[in-house]
Amino acid sequence: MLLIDCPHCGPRDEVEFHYGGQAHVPYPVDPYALSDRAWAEFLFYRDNPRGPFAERWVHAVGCRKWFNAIRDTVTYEFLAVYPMGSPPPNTSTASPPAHDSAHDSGSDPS
Amino acid sequence: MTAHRLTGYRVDPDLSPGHGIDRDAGITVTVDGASVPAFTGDSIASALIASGRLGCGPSIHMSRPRGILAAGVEEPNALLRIEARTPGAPSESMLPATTVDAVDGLSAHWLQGMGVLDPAGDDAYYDRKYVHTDVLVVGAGPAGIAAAREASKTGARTVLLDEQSAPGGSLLSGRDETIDDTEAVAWACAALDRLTAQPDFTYMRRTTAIGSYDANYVVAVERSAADVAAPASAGVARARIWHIRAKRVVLATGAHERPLVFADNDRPGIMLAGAVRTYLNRYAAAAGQRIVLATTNDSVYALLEDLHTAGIAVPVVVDSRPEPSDRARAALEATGARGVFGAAVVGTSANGQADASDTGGTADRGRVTAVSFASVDGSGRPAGAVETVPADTLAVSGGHSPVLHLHTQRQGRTRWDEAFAGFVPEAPVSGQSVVGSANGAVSLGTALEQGAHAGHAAAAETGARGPLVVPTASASAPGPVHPLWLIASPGAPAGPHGPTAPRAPADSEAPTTAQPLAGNGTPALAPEHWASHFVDLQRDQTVADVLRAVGAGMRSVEHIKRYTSISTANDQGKTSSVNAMGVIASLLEDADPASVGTSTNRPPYTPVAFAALAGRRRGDLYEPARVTNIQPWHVAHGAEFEDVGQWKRPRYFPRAGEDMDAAVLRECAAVRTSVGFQDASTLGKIEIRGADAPEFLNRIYTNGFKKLAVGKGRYGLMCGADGMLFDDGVTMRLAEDRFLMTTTTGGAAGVLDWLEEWHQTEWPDMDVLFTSVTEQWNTIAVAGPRSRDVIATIAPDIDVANESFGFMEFRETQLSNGIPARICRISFSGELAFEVNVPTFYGLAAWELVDDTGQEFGITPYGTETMHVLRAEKGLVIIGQDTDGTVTPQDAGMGWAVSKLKDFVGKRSFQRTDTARPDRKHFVGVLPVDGVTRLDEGAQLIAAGTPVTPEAGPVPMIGHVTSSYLSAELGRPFGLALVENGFNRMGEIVRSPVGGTLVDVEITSSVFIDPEGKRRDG
Amino acid sequence: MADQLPEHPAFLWRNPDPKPSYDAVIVGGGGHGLATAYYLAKNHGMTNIAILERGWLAGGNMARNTTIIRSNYLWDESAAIYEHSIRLWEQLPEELDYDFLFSQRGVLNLAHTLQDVRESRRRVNANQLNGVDAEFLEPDQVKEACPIINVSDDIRYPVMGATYQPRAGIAKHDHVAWAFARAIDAMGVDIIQNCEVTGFVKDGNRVVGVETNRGRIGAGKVGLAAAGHSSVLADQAGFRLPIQSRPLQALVSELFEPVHPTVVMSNHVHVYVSQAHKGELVLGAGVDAYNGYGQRGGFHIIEDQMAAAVELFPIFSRAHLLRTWGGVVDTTFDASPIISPTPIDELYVNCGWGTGGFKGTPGAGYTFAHTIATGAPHPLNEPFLLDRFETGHLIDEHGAAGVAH
Amino acid sequence: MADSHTPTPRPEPVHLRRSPAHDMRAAMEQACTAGPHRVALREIPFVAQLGIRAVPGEEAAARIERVVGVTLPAAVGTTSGDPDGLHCVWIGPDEFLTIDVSRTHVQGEAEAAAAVLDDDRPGAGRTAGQVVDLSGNRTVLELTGPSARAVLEKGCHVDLHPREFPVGCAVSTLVGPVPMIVHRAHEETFRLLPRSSFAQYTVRWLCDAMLEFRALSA
Ligand SMILES: Cc1cc2nc3c(=O)[nH]c(=O)nc-3n(C[C@H](O)[C@H](O)[C@H](O)COP(=O)(O)OP(=O)(O)OC[C@H]3O[C@@H](n4cnc5c(N)ncnc54)[C@H](O)[C@@H]3O)c2cc1C
Ligand SMILES: NC(=O)c1ccc[n+]([C@@H]2O[C@H](COP(=O)([O-])OP(=O)(O)OC[C@H]3O[C@@H](n4cnc5c(N)ncnc54)[C@H](O)[C@@H]3O)[C@@H](O)[C@H]2O)c1
Ligand SMILES: Cc1cc2nc3c(=O)[nH]c(=O)nc-3n(C[C@H](O)[C@H](O)[C@H](O)COP(=O)(O)O)c2cc1C
Ligand SMILES: [Zn+2]
Repeated sequence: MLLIDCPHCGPRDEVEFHYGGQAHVPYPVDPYALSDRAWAEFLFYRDNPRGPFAERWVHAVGCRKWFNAIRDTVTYEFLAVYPMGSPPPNTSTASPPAHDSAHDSGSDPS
Repeated sequence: MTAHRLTGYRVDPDLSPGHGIDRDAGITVTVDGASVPAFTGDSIASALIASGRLGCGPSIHMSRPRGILAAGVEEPNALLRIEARTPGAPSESMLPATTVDAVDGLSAHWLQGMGVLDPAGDDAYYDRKYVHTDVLVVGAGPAGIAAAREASKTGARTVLLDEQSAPGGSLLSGRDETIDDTEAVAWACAALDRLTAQPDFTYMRRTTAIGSYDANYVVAVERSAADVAAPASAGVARARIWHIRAKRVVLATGAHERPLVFADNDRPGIMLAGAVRTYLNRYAAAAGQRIVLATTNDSVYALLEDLHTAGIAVPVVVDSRPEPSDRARAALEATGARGVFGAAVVGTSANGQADASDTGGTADRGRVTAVSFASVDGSGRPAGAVETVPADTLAVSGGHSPVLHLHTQRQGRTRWDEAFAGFVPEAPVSGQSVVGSANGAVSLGTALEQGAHAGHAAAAETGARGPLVVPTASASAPGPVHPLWLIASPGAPAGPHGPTAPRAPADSEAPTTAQPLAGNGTPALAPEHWASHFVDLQRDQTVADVLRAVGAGMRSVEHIKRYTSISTANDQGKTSSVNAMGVIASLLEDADPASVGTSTNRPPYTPVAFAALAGRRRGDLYEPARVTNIQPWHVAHGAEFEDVGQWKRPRYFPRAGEDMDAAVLRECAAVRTSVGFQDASTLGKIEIRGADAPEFLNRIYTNGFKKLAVGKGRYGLMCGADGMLFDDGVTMRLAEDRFLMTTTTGGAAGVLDWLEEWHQTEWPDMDVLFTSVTEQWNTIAVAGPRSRDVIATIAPDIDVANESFGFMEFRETQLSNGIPARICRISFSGELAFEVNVPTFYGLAAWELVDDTGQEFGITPYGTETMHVLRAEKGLVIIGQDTDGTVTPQDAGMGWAVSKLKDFVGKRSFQRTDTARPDRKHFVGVLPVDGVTRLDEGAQLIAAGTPVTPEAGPVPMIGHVTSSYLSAELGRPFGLALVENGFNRMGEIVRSPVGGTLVDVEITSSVFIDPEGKRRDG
Repeated sequence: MADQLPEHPAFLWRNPDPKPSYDAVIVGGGGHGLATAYYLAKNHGMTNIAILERGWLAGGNMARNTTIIRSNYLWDESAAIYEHSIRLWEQLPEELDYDFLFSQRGVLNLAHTLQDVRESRRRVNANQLNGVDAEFLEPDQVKEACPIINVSDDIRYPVMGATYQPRAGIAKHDHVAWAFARAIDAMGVDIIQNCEVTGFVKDGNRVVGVETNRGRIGAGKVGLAAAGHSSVLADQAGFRLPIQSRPLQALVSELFEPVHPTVVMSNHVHVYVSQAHKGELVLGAGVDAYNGYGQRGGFHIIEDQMAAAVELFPIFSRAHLLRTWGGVVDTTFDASPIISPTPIDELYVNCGWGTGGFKGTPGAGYTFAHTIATGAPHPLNEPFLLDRFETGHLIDEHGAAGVAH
Repeated sequence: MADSHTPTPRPEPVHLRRSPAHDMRAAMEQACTAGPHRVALREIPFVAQLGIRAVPGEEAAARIERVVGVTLPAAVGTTSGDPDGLHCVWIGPDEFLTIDVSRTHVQGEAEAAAAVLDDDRPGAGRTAGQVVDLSGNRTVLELTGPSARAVLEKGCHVDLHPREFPVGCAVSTLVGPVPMIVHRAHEETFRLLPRSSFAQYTVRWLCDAMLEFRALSA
């Protein structure tokens, strides 16, 4: 149960939110100027990094507002939360690097 | 029952404190039919031991006799099935006898490693709770209590939980410890008494933290005292799942003791030393009368002293360490017991099979009768003469494994601590601390000190401060630990150590023979010499099994776990996984324990009943059923309901003797010939306001909305960005800048989210706002040629004539009885029809008014099924039934609603090669040529002449039937379909396989009645 | 007393050091990577190849899945590849000489709403024409096929029917992996564990090797079969994939004497369950909402699932949740896989199997091997190329949008 | 012509109103318990409620505040006004709900209030914003007694401890599976505002959750 710090409501449990996938993927200014390939990129291709990821959430049962977050997809830790329309803050120094493994068990380190 | 030489017995009060039992409250439990006396406070296991019955069900695969090994959740052997305590309730399997409280009258049976599921449903009450705290302390042993005390006194909200029924943790197992000069258990109880008097302190007994999740979210299971005693009254939860969000977490979860791996180490009577001590001191239950102790560390010496005090003979203490520690020396001196150092147990003798007349079951079958030991060399190989002493019990301690499940569940790292010989936290998880035995603290003093500091610091980190007081206890310096991972049997041809040690085949070589460990010229290790060295008792897995896995080429502990199934049973390897690691490290040359590691811990820490986790989400409460204000009328009038999203909608209203077809034909006929009415309140409704609202709608809908006149409505289509239809509905313009959008019932929430998403994330500067008003309004559809008559009567203030109240217009008015209403002329059936919208409070009254008024025309209530037929006869699409996420508006024959002039969400996608194809699947009508066969919804269509034989392979399909009904109006069955290039196949006869035969089907227009739309105006 | 599972062969695979180069390198030692290597060797004569696995062999989703095997998919393209896969499953135990407990005990997909029923019938009808064994069962027939299901209509979402595929079933996941591993090891394929690919060596637009934590390894061809981690590798190689990696959880109970004869799936209430060979109940949960590589998810997902399980199977009430875990599944927009060349020459990708690729293991390996060996897709994976996202010819296996009225 | 006929408004037929939890009255009464673990549940029917969309500080907000007679609360969790009369709940930075539990809704009041946004007096003019009648959209359930918080804690993820959730606090959240507004009107009084279609389920859920306190009191 992630604890998500809604910029308007403060920390609330994950069940109050909906996930919105990658942040900063604007609707193309002129979709008709795009090749089919580029349009497909807009429709279906999203970053999927292992580590910090700028993504969108909406506080669905709370204030109903969309916002952005940077979350580490390995540790699930939120590194930043920021409003829609703002550029991603620099989080590289904000928190320790994500460490991988549960313990030295020789298991898949993720 | 033949008399046994019962070995275990209840110890007199002057010889044992028996902290945990109430000797005045005698009760009886029944195990495998034998009645067992017990005291309140006993576990089933302690009652059995006190009765000299420590034998349990045999082992799962090999059927070897087994006995109780442990005294807590780590028990691998003694699994019970508990009979239901109330008639009709289910029995429950796979409960360790060590964790089940003895309750008067309880009856249980031993299991052989496998449970039996009881088909009886479980009507017990289960509950869930969400709480928040500043500090959560898991484990109410000395470390946990010290932590809770320091945290709570600062005023910080503090929750302390422990799986045990009493506070004290390991203190309950002891007898001579003191804390702050008070007897330790009394100290614990007094501390808890003071704490529970604090306002923001909560102590939960019988509560196990089973999982630790992100941001200090800990899930715990509280078992009511009546858990197995059952007959709880309504509302008294048998178990309650706590969801605890904590600012800080202190883990004080203690440590589990490890057994030793030697030949026949699984015999009844071989027990963990700590457990023997727990039984003795907490339950006043002596496990035996002659108890040999075998150890790798100092912990058994307290047991030695306690046994001595209780008058129980200890023939010898076998200690792997070459030299006695100070602690060992002192205890041996004080008790006069014999200690043998640098030695290990190498085998045991046992009772023969129990005689056939032994209806008392398994009490002594296979029980230890003698213990053999020998000195061992540096790596644990027997090096000297073997000595055998008679004994009925062997208490072993192979070291301790800190309980770090909750730590590692949060990706906390561990490191191998050589001195402690166990995995300890490398560093706590952020926002947490680990204290006491769980942190490798060996002495009581250290445990208290770590606990107190952690509790104090945790509170301080939440902003609460207080003075720090560390409870004191006599601290003795811990002696060394000398782990033994496996102990060869004397006389075995070769052990896995020493000069003739076998080894796993070199990594790159495949063995040349079938013998796995015959690599490199070394003599084969005979697995049979290792076939009774048990590593995982519950899974019946031995060193020989590990040898096989390693021999097969497996190196990772995760592979060996899966090859052997070690640590995958009920106990999840609590006593076996570190031993397995030790064995593997010994077999793989050069491997040190740390690099082998253990397999991953996963939640839950201990097993939890499914029903407890389901909680109150059962039956009626499983998921909300949403209903309209008119629902009571529907129920009273015998409606059959359909689930649409979370809503319950009337599907049809059967009259006596009618099946669905009859009812629907009747309802349809009523609408086509006179008038019917339907509760359409479930449609989503969104009120939209803003100067940019028209432009916004233009971007969202495929068709134009800017020019829609105030007072009028328009049907609109929405597509996803991929161009596929995703919702539809009528939107009315209430004012220049105000619209009321309707959506499908199931789509309502999704559409509102969709609008908000585009507004907030793409076009935040647009002046437009959305508010859901779905439940503000009840909507009553009144349809059929006589609907105008009904409306004219109920809404006397408006002129309902066609010329003055046109199609897709609406009027605000008051109904004849004064109810405020907004009436629209909308049709989803092709008939003249109206929708009467009234504020929710008046929904039922308005419905009844329509009903009363319509009586003279035989007004008929109809449900969703009739609505489906009516719209299908008109060729109107139902999104989600006739479409499936792959259908564009053009495919659905609604190209007319796709604007050529403006851009809208999804439009660009129509230009893609596949989406632009002219021969996509099109929405058409289908008529079975014989005029009588009703096609299946979901029936596939194939071109005429297509062979349908298994030999011909997959049969090419050209489409499928999306909707299919009997039509009262057409007097025949008909359907709608998506068919490849369907618009260009009008009149073509295709075929549909129906129940083994092929039916000829004509492709037609999707509009079956009134293509000119004349009925719409009445 | 419980029967023990069949003994494993005494020898499975070597643990060689990597050679400087191979004709082909497969990245990812899950089921798909193993099967790909197997068919490369068997069908295309390529044995100078290696599988590179960052952790322990088959320790990814292969170790975590609920092992359901079926081919009753809606669209022709899917039915074809999954049915091909089932046919391979049917012959593999003998071919690999390894009893991996493939048990064709049938799979029920429950319908709980009218819309479910319509979709189910549509799928069954399509399956039958596609040569996939499938039938629609009414509730009383469901009860017959699986007597422990609660088919009474006084529950929130009563069972209104089910699709049934008798040839569907389960197999023991680890054993499947080891069966392939043993076979390819014997054919000379190198299985290299604890070897993480960290980059790609390119000559112009052509891949010629990989960088790993165990050094550079040359390769004539490279096939990615890294499931949830495919995007990470694609990033390193310099192209994008239309997938998102999500946590998917599953759980087991302790062992019980057999009560559950088949496999039951319900999309509507999100539960799927079988009783595995040892006797444990194996249940799959819903996908967690967010992208995640953590191999773990939220407990509320498990609780939801327990509620659904107890509603449908009252007999499970006093079974115990023993262990939960998560995998990293690679989801696509249309819930169909990608088996395709990539924008980089001689680099191929097999991914996007999401929550359902165990069943596809042999089929994926078969077609991916063909694609790698010949440079062109096999007819069975022709529809599953990356270009479908451009043309719009998606193969949407989500089922209908779930909207009605 | 019929169109020119302006009907005289009839009085609102309040006797015809029916609240969403109407059928659950008996269940609610039965679920109430007395004694130290007391907890009681009732519906306050037909309460006047307005949905408001405006940004505090902006012109629309000022107009709405004037016409509705309550200031919009400034931050999450807060309410303004009189908990036993007209008050206003913060839902989002530009979304509010006014509730007057002291009286029942009067038809037309929302429309009248909404008109301030379309003020046609000179110099005024249209502003952005929205006022919508939501009197029937949600119903008001009132849970009272020393055990009220414990009942809610069976399904509410939000911290209800008085330190975190004092009197006057209100949030939009979930109770069990139902989205609703939870408002602490007094120390031991919580008002719950689920959507009307969820009212029956919510009452059933709450009554079931109250059983424990019946058992404790017995
Ligand atoms: C809980 C759960 C339940 C499921 N249930 C089912 C089911 O019932 N039926 C079904 O058909 N499917 C099911 N699936 C899906 C199925 O498990 C997957 O689709 C399938 O296993 C994916 O293929 P794979 O076996 O090759 O993947 P994996 O086993 O994940 O193999 C990928 C491998 O690539 C390795 N790798 C990643 N990055 C690198 C790198 N840089 N270098 C080297 N190696 C790397 C990984 O370590 C991993 O071992 C389920 C999945 C989960 C998680
Ligand atoms: N060598 C050793 O490590 C060793 C051996 C035996 C005893 N000791 C002694 O043990 C004491 C340590 O005290 P402590 O407080 O650290 O541990 P403890 O064992 O006294 O207490 C731990 C408590 O936590 C409970 N617990 C564990 N996991 C739990 C969970 N998930 N949920 C709920 N409860 C859970 C246990 O039931 C137990 O009551 C010291 O006195 C020490 O001398 C140490
Ligand atoms: C089909 C199947 C059956 C399983 N049965 C058991 C079991 O009986 N006992 C057990 O402890 N784990 C069982 N597991 C879970 C594994 O122990 C383990 O959790 C899983 O492979 C994921 O690995 P990890 O937890 O080490 O990350 C099973 C897993 C699968 C896929
Ligand atoms: Zn918010």
